[in-house]
Amino acid sequence: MYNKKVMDHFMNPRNVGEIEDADGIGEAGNPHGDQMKIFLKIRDDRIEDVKFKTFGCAAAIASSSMATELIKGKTLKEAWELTNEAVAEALEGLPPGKLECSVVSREAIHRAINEYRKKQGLEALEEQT
Amino acid sequence: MYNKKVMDHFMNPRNVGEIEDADGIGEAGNPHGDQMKIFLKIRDDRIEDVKFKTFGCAAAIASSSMATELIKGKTLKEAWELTNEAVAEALEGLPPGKLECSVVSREAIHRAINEYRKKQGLEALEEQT
Amino acid sequence: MREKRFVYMDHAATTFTKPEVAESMLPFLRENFGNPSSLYSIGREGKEAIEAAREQLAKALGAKPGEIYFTSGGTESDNWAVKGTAFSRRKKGKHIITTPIEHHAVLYPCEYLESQGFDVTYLPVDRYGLVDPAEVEAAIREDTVLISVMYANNEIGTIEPIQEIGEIAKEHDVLFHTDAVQIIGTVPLDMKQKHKDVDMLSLSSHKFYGPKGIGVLYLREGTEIHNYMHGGGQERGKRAGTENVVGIVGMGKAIELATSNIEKHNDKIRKMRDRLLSGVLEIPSCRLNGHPEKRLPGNLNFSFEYIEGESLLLMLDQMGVCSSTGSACTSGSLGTSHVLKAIGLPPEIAQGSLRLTLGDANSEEDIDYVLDVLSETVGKLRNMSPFYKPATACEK
Amino acid sequence: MREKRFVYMDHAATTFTKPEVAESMLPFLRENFGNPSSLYSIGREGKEAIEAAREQLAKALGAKPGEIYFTSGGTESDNWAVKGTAFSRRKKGKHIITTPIEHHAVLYPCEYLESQGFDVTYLPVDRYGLVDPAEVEAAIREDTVLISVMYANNEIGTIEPIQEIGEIAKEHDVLFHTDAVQIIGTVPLDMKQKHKDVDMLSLSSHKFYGPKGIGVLYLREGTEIHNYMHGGGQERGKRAGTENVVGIVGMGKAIELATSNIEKHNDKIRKMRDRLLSGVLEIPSCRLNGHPEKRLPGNLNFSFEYIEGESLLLMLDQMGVCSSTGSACTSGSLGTSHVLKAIGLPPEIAQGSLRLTLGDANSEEDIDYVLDVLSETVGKLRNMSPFYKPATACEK
Ligand SMILES: Cc1ncc(COP(=O)(O)O)c(C=O)c1O
Ligand SMILES: Cc1ncc(COP(=O)(O)O)c(C=O)c1O
Repeated sequence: MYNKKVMDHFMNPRNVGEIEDADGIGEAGNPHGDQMKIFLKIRDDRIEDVKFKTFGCAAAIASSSMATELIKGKTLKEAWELTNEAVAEALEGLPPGKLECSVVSREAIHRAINEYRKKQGLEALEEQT
Repeated sequence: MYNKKVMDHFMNPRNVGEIEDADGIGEAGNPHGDQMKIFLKIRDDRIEDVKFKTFGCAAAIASSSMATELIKGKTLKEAWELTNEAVAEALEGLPPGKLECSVVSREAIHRAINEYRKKQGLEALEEQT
Repeated sequence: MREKRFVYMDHAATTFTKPEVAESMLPFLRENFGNPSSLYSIGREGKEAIEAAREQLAKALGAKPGEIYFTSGGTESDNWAVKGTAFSRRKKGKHIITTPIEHHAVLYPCEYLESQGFDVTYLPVDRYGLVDPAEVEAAIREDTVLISVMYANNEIGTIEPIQEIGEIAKEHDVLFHTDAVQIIGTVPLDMKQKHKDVDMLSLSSHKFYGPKGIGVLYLREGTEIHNYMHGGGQERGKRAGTENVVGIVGMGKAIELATSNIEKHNDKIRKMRDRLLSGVLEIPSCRLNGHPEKRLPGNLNFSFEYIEGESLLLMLDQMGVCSSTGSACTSGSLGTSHVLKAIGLPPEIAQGSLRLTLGDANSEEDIDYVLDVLSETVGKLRNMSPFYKPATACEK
Repeated sequence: MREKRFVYMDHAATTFTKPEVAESMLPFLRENFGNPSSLYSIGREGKEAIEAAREQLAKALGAKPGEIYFTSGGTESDNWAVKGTAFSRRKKGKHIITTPIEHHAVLYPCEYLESQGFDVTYLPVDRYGLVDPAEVEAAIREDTVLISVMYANNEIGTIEPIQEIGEIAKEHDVLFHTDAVQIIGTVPLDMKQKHKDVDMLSLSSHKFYGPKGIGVLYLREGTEIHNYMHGGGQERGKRAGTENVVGIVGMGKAIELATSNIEKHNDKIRKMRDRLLSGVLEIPSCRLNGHPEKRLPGNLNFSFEYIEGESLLLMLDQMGVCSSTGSACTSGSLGTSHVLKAIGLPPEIAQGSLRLTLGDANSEEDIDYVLDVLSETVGKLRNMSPFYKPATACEK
């Protein structure tokens, strides 16, 4: 059901953990569903470090791992623009019905960035719908 | 479905044929069903010879064969009393639903005997029901 | 002296499982036992095997894999198609059109539906068993919800004008089901083009050299039908029950073999069949049932006057020949097949019927042997028959 | 370093086919392909093999051979029993009593019947999944035609008080069906004495080391039920369709093996199970679902807090352990099993559920391995979980 790449990121997820003095923290999830918490260390508008914790199915965990890999070292703007399609693509595909499981990563990243912006006195960016 | 004995009497039926100058001829059958014609040669109230022709399933043919074997050399009274259970028993059993196929033999024998009696000026014997 | 042979000429009843088919099944019978619904690896392997078989079936039918549903055989496929559409369209109407020569797996569901308030029209067939498409059209009513006409008849081999009937069904917006259990492997099926008007089609694996107890219902995408097996989410939620992986894998292999080289295969079978036919017709007072041309390449159905079919069948069996008859004897009365009745064969003729169906188990030597044994056996039984007068035999 | 093992602990999903069982099937897969309905010799051989299997099944159930009907599996048996009796007794009444923890093969037929105008009562169950016979009695109405309560639950292993429920059904003259798919081989069945109040009982071969796609409906003599598969005259006219001879023969052998030495077998499985149970319970924030004593000898069902079942299952699979979960993830929302819901488990607990079902594939070494791998995997997933605070783990 899951391809090798997904299984690799699921079995050996990158960036698991917490950052004690994180600059931005974001949490997202579905009621009675996947839940993700992300921690960003930001320097010069760039994501210097990122960690996450995720509760959920293999797709949710692998997507969290891949999403954090994809935003590490990127500017906040680049990170904001990460789509779940891009995550799924980097994972070389997710099974039908599991694409949604990567949505929480995006939400958590957005919340963490906005939390950081708020602390910086900037206005929150808005979700495009 | 049929036992060895039945198959033997079906594949190698005894007494098949006609008797040209038969003393008694009887025919019995079901509409659109088994049909049997029996020919008796009678001397001193005994069945000296018997032949038959049967149209029908294997049980009907085997029963005809066995019935003729059983009445050969018997008195007319003995022949009259032959039951289809006795025929089935001599065949070491018939499959369920096939016992009825031996009924025509008995009817044909009765008719042949009565035809003979009629020719002798005797009254016909009556079927017990 | 003639040497005794074993000759299987009842391919319409069932076929042997081809060695390649049996071979393909063994791994799933032994090591690979996982439940295809399970997420772990050995379950997924079973799932993949099923999906590969679905592709094989889809390819053979010119269908989409998503239109193939695995069932427990032709009977389930027919029951599902007939009862499933009837119940699901009950509000639209309760009239069904079928023929009196369908397999019981269609006829008895129709009878059941009659007991549940449905109304069934049994179309007339001609003396060859052919349905007239014009009669189909005439029978359609406002409340007709289903037409079910078999592709080829299992007893007399007659092939029905399925395309014409399908067109009519489509014009009148009525669902069309066909039982293709007997035809498969003898004509190429193509659900996308040639059979685009067929909404449902039944197959049974053991009729095309696959295992018994497994079949297919082809369901055209979007066809409205009630589920028949309710339960687990197998078969995209449409047919519950842990999949018979072993059977499905075998059927996949079997369909592949059965639908490659159809024409070459037909030619070979037809050649043997025609030689057998002309040989048998030399026996006096004997006729061929079914259509002379529009018939399955392997099918022969004869009536021999003055004798009874079950006796003939059993004597042939003793000579090593496996055949079938449209005559059945229970409690001394001889029933005859509903098909032979429907084509108007008088009971006394129908009683002496014999079906010989050729297939991959046969060779030219079988034909010689059967010709020899059959005329001898018919003769033997006729000599025993009170109806038979050698004289009448010459009338032919 | 620990050596990787393959450990199959999902016997409730399906079982491997025992070598003796597979062996018994081969002759019918290869040479002996006759249709059991055919009159000639190779057909009769198939027929005899079927009847021998029927005797094996009858013996195992303490039933008459004439009460055994072969079906395509547990799903068909359940569908037939539920829908067949409902439709046949429709005039008497249209109320059915069942439980919310039945297999979907019973629940969905009930839902279907609701859509067809029937009325279904789903009895409450306690937190162990037990049905109270008094509740059954209280639910019976004038128009109740069927009670269906499973013998043992497939997820949490709870064994229901079938005898008491049967007695109540009998007193009120209501038909009683039980799904015995999971229990078979763990308690001796005896339809003549102990289970004399059970009118219908379902079995599925692949749960007792037989092939998939074949099952049994036990129908007590005289039980009024509509046919489900309409068609040919197989199974004494009650279940049409060419018999799956290969499957039936295998199931016959399998039932014989499964029902000899039941107690010795249970002891062996239970011993392994209990060691696994106490080992797993040492993992913090973990609970056993189902009844502590009234449960199948091979069944364990745990909930691990703070983690999700599908992840756990897939990680275990990567370590060679086959298991099952009551959690299913579709589109990011986690569904939990209807059984865990019915026993009142909160969703966040139910999501972390894992079923381990032991059977003949297991050895004591498997227990050590699973204990090792499981606590490691649970730890790994908890360390990844935003809900998990190591502190809370100590509350236990
Ligand atoms: C035309 C036709 N339909 C349906 C069936 C039923 O198939 P099965 O016996 O596999 O259920 C058969 C054969 O028995 C058949 O010949
Ligand atoms: C309790 C129970 N009933 C019915 C079934 C259905 O059996 P099958 O999948 O063989 O149709 C199963 C297993 O899947 C089961 O565990």
